[in-house]
Amino acid sequence: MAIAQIVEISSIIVFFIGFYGLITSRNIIKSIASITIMEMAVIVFFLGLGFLDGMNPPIGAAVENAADPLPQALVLTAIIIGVTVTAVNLTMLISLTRQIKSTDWDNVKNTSSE
Amino acid sequence: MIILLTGVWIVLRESLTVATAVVGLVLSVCCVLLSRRLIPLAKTEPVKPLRLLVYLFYLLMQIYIGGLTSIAIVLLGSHVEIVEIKTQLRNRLLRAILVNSITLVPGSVTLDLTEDTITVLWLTRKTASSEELENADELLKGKLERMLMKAQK
Amino acid sequence: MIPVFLLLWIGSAVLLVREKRAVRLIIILGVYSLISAVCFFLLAAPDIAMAEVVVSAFSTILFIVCFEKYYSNVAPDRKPRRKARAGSRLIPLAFTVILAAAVILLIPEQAPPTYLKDLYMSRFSGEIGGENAVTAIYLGYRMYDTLFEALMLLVSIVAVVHLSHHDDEAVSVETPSGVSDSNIVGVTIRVLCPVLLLLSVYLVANGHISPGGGFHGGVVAAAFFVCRYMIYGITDMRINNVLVMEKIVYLVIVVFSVYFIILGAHSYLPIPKGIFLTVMNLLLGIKVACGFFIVFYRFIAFERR
Amino acid sequence: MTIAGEIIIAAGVIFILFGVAGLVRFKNFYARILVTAKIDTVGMMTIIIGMAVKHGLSFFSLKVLLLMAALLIVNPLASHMIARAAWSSGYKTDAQTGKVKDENKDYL
Repeated sequence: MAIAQIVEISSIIVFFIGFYGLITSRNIIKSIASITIMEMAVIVFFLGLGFLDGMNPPIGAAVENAADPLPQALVLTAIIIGVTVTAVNLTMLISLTRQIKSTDWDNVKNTSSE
Repeated sequence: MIILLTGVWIVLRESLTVATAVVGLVLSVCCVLLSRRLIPLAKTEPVKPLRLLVYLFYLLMQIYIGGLTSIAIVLLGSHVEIVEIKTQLRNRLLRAILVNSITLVPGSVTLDLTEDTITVLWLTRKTASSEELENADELLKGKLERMLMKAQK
Repeated sequence: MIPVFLLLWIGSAVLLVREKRAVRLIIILGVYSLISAVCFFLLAAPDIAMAEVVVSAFSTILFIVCFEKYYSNVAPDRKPRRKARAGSRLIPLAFTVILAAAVILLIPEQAPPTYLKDLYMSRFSGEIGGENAVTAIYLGYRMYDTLFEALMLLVSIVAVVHLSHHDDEAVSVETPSGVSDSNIVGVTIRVLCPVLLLLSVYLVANGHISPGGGFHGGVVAAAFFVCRYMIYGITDMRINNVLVMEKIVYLVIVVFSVYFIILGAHSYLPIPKGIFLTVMNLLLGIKVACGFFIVFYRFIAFERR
Repeated sequence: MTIAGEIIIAAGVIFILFGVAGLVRFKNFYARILVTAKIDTVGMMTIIIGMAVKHGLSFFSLKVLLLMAALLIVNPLASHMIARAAWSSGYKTDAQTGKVKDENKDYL
């Protein structure tokens, strides 16, 4: 059970915890929060790939046993986009609560059906 | 203020060469100017920096004493009081420092600062007898304020 | 050390999913992002940890503002929620557990090949310059996805601006949520703000040497404007020129990177390689700073229609 | 040098332990904020000084001390603002009303 396996498994577990939160959340803010959880889980999974214990950060050209800089560069943009997506979600939530006066998924369904 | 910022820059760059010092100086000057333009700071009276350093060390000691007392408070149980105390300080910067240090010194969190009264949330022993309320300000900020008064130009 | 924090991380995720009240949900989300930032650091990724810390602070602010705005609308009808039958919890739980087990079985046993990593690590300082491999990669080798990522940022900013309606005149004077500005806060923040600016310049300036870079510097600069809001409220924020500036900066980024990377300007231009990285970081920083400032401003100034 | 640093860091951790104990022990919001704000600052400071001592005089410890200065400025400001917000929004302590007002329960 190398450290990489532990990291990957735990990130998958957290991903599905977020997934569960997304499914069963009645409050819209909770579903937005669980989306953020899933994002973080994916990011940790990326960093966990090929990670050996005692790796040091890829700063400096001649550092030995450096962690893989490739997924890190990829993930860095993912975090920033994650926040902007959350911001868009929250804006939609505010406009939604103006109409239906409640933050419950059930009420959303009723209004749309009329 | 600018000297402080250059010091911060040198520490951040982790290299004590003349080049970083100069760059730091230039950068901190434009940082201060930009923040002055965006957040105009009302004119504050000059302050003797040396005195502030002595005050800083005294504050650190006070914090540790306070830390221990609030551990005692945690164990013994406490009684929460809201107290108004007077202050003679006029300099805005010094008043802010005083208020922050009152919050830092355990046992009290400041709630409001009007012209001369500071309302403080105060944690006392089980029963807060009335005479204790009178000399509350002495207990809370006695020495701190005296040192700050000296710091005023 | 890593398993300890991973357990903590899983724990906070479970806590968050089980939490019912929105107020506590937001706080636990903040704790969750902080713990995940520590996990990033332990996984030898300081760049990502710093970005995560800065960004989670920002998203917590957005959550709180959103909570404050919608909480005032939501009439606390608190109609009695139908008692969720025990069964209704089990089915989704069982579903997710099966999915999780399936995916866990699919993890590749052997470690991924590392020849690409060695390739990058050996050549990056020679070709792109600078010591920070991560910055070298996302500004040098993988310039395309940074370009499109900046475009994505632009598009989502436009979406936020479009979705949040507010009429400018109404937003004349609104001090932050009623807590009158006891000048303690004002003075302390005025003292703190230059340091914040200096920090963001430091992050941008040597993004290619120590961990840091355009993104981090940008978000810290946006935090500077948040502090400014704490003192002044929304009185005199002019937003349209910030919008225009962001578009221009993006254009400059595209032109600059195309000229440098695709045309291979490194070969015949005498300027040292580091300059290109710093300039790119600077442009990205400005763009991210404007973007987040606009998002924050739109959130605060979200008026009733 | 490093042993001294380790001891100081341990002392800091114990401080924070007390802070958490205080947090758990008090139900009243005001008592909680008083205790936690203090002990956290003191505990964090001890840990930071411990780290500085452990690394001796180097740029790293200077950076850490810079962190401590930031902590000293921001922490009281934060607790001040929180307490002030609660106080100005009419959150009564149990001393005045005997029990936490019900409308506050709805918030927390």
